[in-house]
Amino acid sequence: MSEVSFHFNDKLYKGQLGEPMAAALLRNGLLSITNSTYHGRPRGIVGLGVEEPNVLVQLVSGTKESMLPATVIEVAEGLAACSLTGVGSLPSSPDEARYDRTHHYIDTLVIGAGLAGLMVAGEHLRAGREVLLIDDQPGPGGHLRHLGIELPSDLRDVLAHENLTYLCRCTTVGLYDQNYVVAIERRSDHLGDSAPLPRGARIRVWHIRADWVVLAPGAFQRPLIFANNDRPGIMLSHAAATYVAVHGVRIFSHAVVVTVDNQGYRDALRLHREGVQVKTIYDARPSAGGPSVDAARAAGIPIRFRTTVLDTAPNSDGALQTVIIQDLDTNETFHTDAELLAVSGGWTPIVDLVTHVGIKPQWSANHAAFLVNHSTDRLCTAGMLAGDFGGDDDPSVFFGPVLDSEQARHAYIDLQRDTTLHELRRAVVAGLNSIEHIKRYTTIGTAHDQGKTSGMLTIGALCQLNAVAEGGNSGLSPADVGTLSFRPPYVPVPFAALAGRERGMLSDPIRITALHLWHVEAGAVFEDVGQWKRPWYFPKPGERIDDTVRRECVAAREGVAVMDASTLGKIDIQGPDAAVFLDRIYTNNFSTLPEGQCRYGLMCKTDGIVFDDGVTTRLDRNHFLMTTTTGGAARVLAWLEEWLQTEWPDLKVYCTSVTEHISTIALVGPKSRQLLKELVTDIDLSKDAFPFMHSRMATIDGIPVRIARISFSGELAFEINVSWGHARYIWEKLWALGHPYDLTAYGTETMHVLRAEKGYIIIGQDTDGTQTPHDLNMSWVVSKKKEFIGKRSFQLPWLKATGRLQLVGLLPENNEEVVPEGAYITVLNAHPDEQGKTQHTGFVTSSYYSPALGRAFALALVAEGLKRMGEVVAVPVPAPMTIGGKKVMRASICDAVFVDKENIRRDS
Amino acid sequence: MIIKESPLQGMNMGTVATVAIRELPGLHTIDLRVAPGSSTQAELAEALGMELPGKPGQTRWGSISGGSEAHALCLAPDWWLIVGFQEAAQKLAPLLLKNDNHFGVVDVSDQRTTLELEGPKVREVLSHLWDQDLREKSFPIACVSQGLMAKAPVIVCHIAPFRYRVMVRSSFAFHLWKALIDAAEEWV
Amino acid sequence: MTNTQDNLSPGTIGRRRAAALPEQPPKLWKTVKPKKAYDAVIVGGGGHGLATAYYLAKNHGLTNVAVLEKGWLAGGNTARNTTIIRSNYLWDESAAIYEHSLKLWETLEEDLGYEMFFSQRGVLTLAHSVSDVRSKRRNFFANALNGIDSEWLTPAEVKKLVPIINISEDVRYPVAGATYQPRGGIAKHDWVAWGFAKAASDLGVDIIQGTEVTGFDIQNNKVQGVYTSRGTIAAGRVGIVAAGHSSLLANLAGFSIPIQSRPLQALVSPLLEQVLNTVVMSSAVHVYVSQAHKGELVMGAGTDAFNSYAQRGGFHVIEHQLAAAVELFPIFSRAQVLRTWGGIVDIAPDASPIIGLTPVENLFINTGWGTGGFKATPGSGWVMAYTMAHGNPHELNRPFSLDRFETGHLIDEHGAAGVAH
Amino acid sequence: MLYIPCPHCGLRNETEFHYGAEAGVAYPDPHALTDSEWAKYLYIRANPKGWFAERWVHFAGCGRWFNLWRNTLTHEIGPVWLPFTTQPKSPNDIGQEGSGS
Repeated sequence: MSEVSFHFNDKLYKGQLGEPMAAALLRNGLLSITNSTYHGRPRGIVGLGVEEPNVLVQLVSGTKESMLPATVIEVAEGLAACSLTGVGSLPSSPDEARYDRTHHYIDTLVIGAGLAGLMVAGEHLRAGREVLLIDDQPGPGGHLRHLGIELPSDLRDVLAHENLTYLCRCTTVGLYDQNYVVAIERRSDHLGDSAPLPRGARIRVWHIRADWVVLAPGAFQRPLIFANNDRPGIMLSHAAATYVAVHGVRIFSHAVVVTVDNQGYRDALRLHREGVQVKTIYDARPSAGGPSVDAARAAGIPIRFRTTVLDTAPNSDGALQTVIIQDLDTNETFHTDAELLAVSGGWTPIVDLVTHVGIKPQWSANHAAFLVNHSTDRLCTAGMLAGDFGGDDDPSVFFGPVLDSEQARHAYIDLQRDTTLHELRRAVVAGLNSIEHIKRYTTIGTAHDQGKTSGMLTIGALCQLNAVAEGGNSGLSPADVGTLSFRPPYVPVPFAALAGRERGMLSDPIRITALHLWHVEAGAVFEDVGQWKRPWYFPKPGERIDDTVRRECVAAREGVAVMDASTLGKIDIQGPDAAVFLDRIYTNNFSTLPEGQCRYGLMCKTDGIVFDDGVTTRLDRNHFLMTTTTGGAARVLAWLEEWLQTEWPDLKVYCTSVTEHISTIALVGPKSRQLLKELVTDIDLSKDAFPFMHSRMATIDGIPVRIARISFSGELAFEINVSWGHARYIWEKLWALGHPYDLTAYGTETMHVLRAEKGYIIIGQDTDGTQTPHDLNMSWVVSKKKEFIGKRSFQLPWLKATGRLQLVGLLPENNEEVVPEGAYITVLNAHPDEQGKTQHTGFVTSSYYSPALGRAFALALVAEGLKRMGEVVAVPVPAPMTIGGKKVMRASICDAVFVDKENIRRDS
Repeated sequence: MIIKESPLQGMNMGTVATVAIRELPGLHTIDLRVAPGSSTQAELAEALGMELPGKPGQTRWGSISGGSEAHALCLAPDWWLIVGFQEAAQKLAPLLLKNDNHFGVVDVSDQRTTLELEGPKVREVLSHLWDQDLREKSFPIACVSQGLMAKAPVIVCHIAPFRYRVMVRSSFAFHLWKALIDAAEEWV
Repeated sequence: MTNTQDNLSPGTIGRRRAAALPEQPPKLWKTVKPKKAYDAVIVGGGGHGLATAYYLAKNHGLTNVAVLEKGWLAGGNTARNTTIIRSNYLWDESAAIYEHSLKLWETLEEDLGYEMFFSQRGVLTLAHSVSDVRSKRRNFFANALNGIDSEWLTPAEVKKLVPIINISEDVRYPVAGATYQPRGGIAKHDWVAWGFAKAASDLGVDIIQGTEVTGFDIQNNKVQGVYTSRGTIAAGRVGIVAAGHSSLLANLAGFSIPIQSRPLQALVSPLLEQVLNTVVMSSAVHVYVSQAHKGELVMGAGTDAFNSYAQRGGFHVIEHQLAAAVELFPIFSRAQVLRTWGGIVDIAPDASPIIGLTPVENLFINTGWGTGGFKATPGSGWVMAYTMAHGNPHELNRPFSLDRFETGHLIDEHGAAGVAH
Repeated sequence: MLYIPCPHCGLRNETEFHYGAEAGVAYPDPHALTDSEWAKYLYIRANPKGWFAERWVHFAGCGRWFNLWRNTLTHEIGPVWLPFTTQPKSPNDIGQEGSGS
């Protein structure tokens, strides 16, 4: 051990490297360290580890984590911290630390590197299993470390075994179904601020799946409930003895030990041996025996049975001065002075983890504790949790003396929440008898320590209340009350640790096409479409989005423009029954589709609601290539597979995703054929030889491509399909050839304008999961003859009811006024009713300015819209959607096709 | 013939002393679908001149014309990938014409790209992103497994001691590359 | 807290005390033994059941009423939710019933004479992409026509309202805008249930815990009473208001409902100095967070994918949730998860509730609130009480009848709601 | 994180699967059904507490659908079977021997 210096509340202290900050503070004489959360009473160290209810600190150095118990922080050079009053604060400076996650599979996971854990680990090693041993302490030994005892050699051998991996400072925070364990490894905090952060993470989250899980987490010592039981100087006896004996704390000259078991005697002896004068051991039991009791006697420590602590009195700075002892038979009291009151209220085994998976702890009167003696072929408990307390504890079920209402006001059950016996009694009087209700009424057990010490006291207090009410020792046993429910995590865990590396651009995949880098170089502004990055528009210097979109639209309608359509889902469908299959999936027919031709198709779910669309090409008799929406690709493939696998296994069809394999370039505009002719020379691209909705194989510089006359813009357009690896070459070549044509690249926004001008829908924009094909005025794509998925639902009353929203066009009266998308539509002069509600008659789904029309236009879903052509409706637009506050726009209902109704341009 | 561009353009980083990650661009791959144990499966194997591994998770190397080796991965009872076999599709084409045959064959060479990870720390690196059991006894050499790595769909092959291949959908390739570099931070 | 200067010294921290809660009333509800018969029995002692009992007594003079709870009062979803209250739903039918509920919230503390920390701190619903903005704006327009307070905020305005939020472009899904309902907020869940329980108890309603309904006494398709773990109790009408067990109870009564029960998790941090005074929701990246009165951050996560009655979910759901939260609020990086827990949510195919008649005469059901039940507590009880008193649905819950699944007239809140805490 | 036995790939984490709710609900002849029968097919699935025969698909793995007995109260996992094969008895009826997680 080497001496280091650290800051606490801005003062410099010396400490031993690696010792708990709590030990260093005590050795430096800090007894009163903080004030309690609500009552502002002085408080000091009580415990040894994560059960510490009082002294929570804020790290000022290093990672600046808040709300850490001083008992678990290891002292290191440069460490700086300050005390808290139960309320943490979040530093606004960026958290520079790294946090990550790892996945680990193991034969046997042993939780707890104490005696019990190490012994079971040894058994599993001998059985030829690989063992992962995790423990939250800086070193192995558990209890032995507190006693300052070396590990016996056989257990050192276990640790040294080649098939054992030991992780220290690794706290198990959750136990989940099928032996799934989550643990938090603090890898660098103990190095302090001066040491450079090691490579890798500050905190690593271990996700562990084990064939066998062994839980040997040990136990916490319990305090007792008595008046003014919260004063600095009142500590758990095991903690006090450890700080004195192991960490050389020399601030106590006189101690009083109050106990209900033999642990108190063992701790009294340790204090005694270190020169602390133990004035008396007050034991609630009528008598006690066993080695530790004999040893205490031999050491000359006075012992008084049937006595316990009733109350305490403070010195000038609020710390313990006087202990008031009560004789439990005569009820008479007497005083004795001490700086230390060491309390041993029995052990509370750590049942938290097992209860996470719903295993119920069992009350054992002999142990005065809830135990989990669980052993299946996959999960077992060991050590104190399983009832093996090792020593000769022989505890009595005793939680404190009977207190009057005045004493109860200062008898603390949950030190962190400042909740007292008084509040617990009020809860019971109020009619609350469930421990969960009492917890919620009093907030006991809801603080940072999650009731690690207060939970059992609450149960004890309830039993005592009941016993008093029943006038004697009859009444409730803790078994009847049951434990508080424990939930993960076992100790608090920083958000960032659980977030891990799923931060920034790694938080969700970014999907890109083969042409992405070109788009970036071309200065595209991107849009997130699901996980895809798609070019939204390609602004030239100084352009605003509207300028850009108008320029791109004009190019597509009057010249030639090009778009990367590679994100469309593509599914290769082949097999003798492919056509039959598609007939069942799509609302329209595909068995009638000639080879080498393409057809638009619409899919419904069984409920008759449209869920995807796209163009499917018949490559040959038994071979189709389906395209889906960008967002729908995975959904549709899963849909196809579900029907093939679970309903129609007789159909001979195989489906394969080729979304990435094939890149798709859409060449659009009156000059597209001219330009394409320069690129594709081995097939006839003329109108008659290559009509609309036909598909042809061709080659460009020896690269095989499939050209299809598909148009999502209503313009003369060609789709060039080429493998990912050749897409960039083709695009670049097209771009070079396109220069004389002023070839213009366009993005999704222009695509939306162009398709809307033709009344082509976008699933998810012009639909909201409630439209049938008929609602979309697409009955032309619904087969009357054949059966298909969803057809039956069209017969349901509501799906064929009048008054349904139907897709129509909207022309704003003001040519320049683009109505906002999502805006609702009312009849003219609609007024709010008395509840302030205004009847609406539909809403705007898509709305743009059309350079081709020279005006604004929109698509909308309007009640009975198809019957209301020409009707003028109102679109009330509240601030801030318009400049100058709320206004009502007017628009007339029209057909949804605005450009080239006769499809002359498309088919030219 | 114009050379294909791969999603990661042969990127590589790290060192085999700890872990090295590099792209293996342009591995020719076909997706093969056929009823397991059917006579058609046997015909396909014969036409390819290599055995198809029988169970999902198994792989098999087969030497093909030119002495080079092709890799057959079984992904599902009726689903295989044939990797590194340029002529595979042509060899199978005639069988498609026999109308009693039912099988699927699709060129998916560009659907995915392949990353190879090698070095003593390769498992530590993979374990940050891969939640499947990589222990030798669970995932020995010549095993293949599909799953999610950094939320990207991947196919992982155990090629040789401390050497794994990760086939990733091309659109996810750059994302996975960044995730792997990040996961390897401790070692390179 | 937005300045990059940390003042982590005792001078600025460590002095602050957590806001204390006022003392609870000395008496909540009477502990009684069940009578032989009641005019009405409500199966399920959660917030909705207790509210139903209260409004039966208050609005309809029906006081010979029992609430039967198999466990401890309000120990189900009422005790496990993230207490978000809002009414800015997309569809008119939803907006109407949630807005009615919100109006009841606004006078509930006076009405029940019970403090519940109902705090109208506003609810922000974030949008993260062009299409997300489109659908959230539609929501905003719909609310405007329905007379529901709703505002559209730009990222800059969002930042002004919630200074700790990260609106930078260099995150995976930047904030692109938000709807804001100023009247939305939170309340203290347990106290809400206890407030209803106390008020109902004061009006003569019997609140009976630890009593499980094991069956229904049905004759000629008419309910006569319930069989319970403490014997048979006759009842003129019976209401099933037991989120997390609706399907099981419906089956006991001999009919099926289109409900699936899923785990829904939430989590809470230790007490922290106030950094967040608004409720922030993002269905796109799964963040639902508020900072409660005492200072703890309360967050909702997503539902697990499978049916479960175990009241626990997978840890990966929590991790995913926190990754999103830290992206949105970098200051949360060092906040700690103190406790996670799970509830059972009953979800209907259209993510909307089912409230009304059942195939059995005088037997009524109230279920399917999914992840959004808490905010509906008063409104749900109000219309359920009306429905039970009149034997017919109130106009507000008529659209949410069981038979909408036969007409096909679903009220699909998936699109707008996401996980609608 | 459930550990689900894919009949083809072996034990895998829950996140590789999608849920398919109640098993064994066959696609009926839609036009042979009344509206309410059709609605029942569309919207009503079993939702029991305890052992449940349910569907899963290993979407991130082999992509195959299969059926599983799972206890919705304890999350124990029981026997697995493929579509169009006989459904094994509920672990309820055969005691615990069926639950092999």
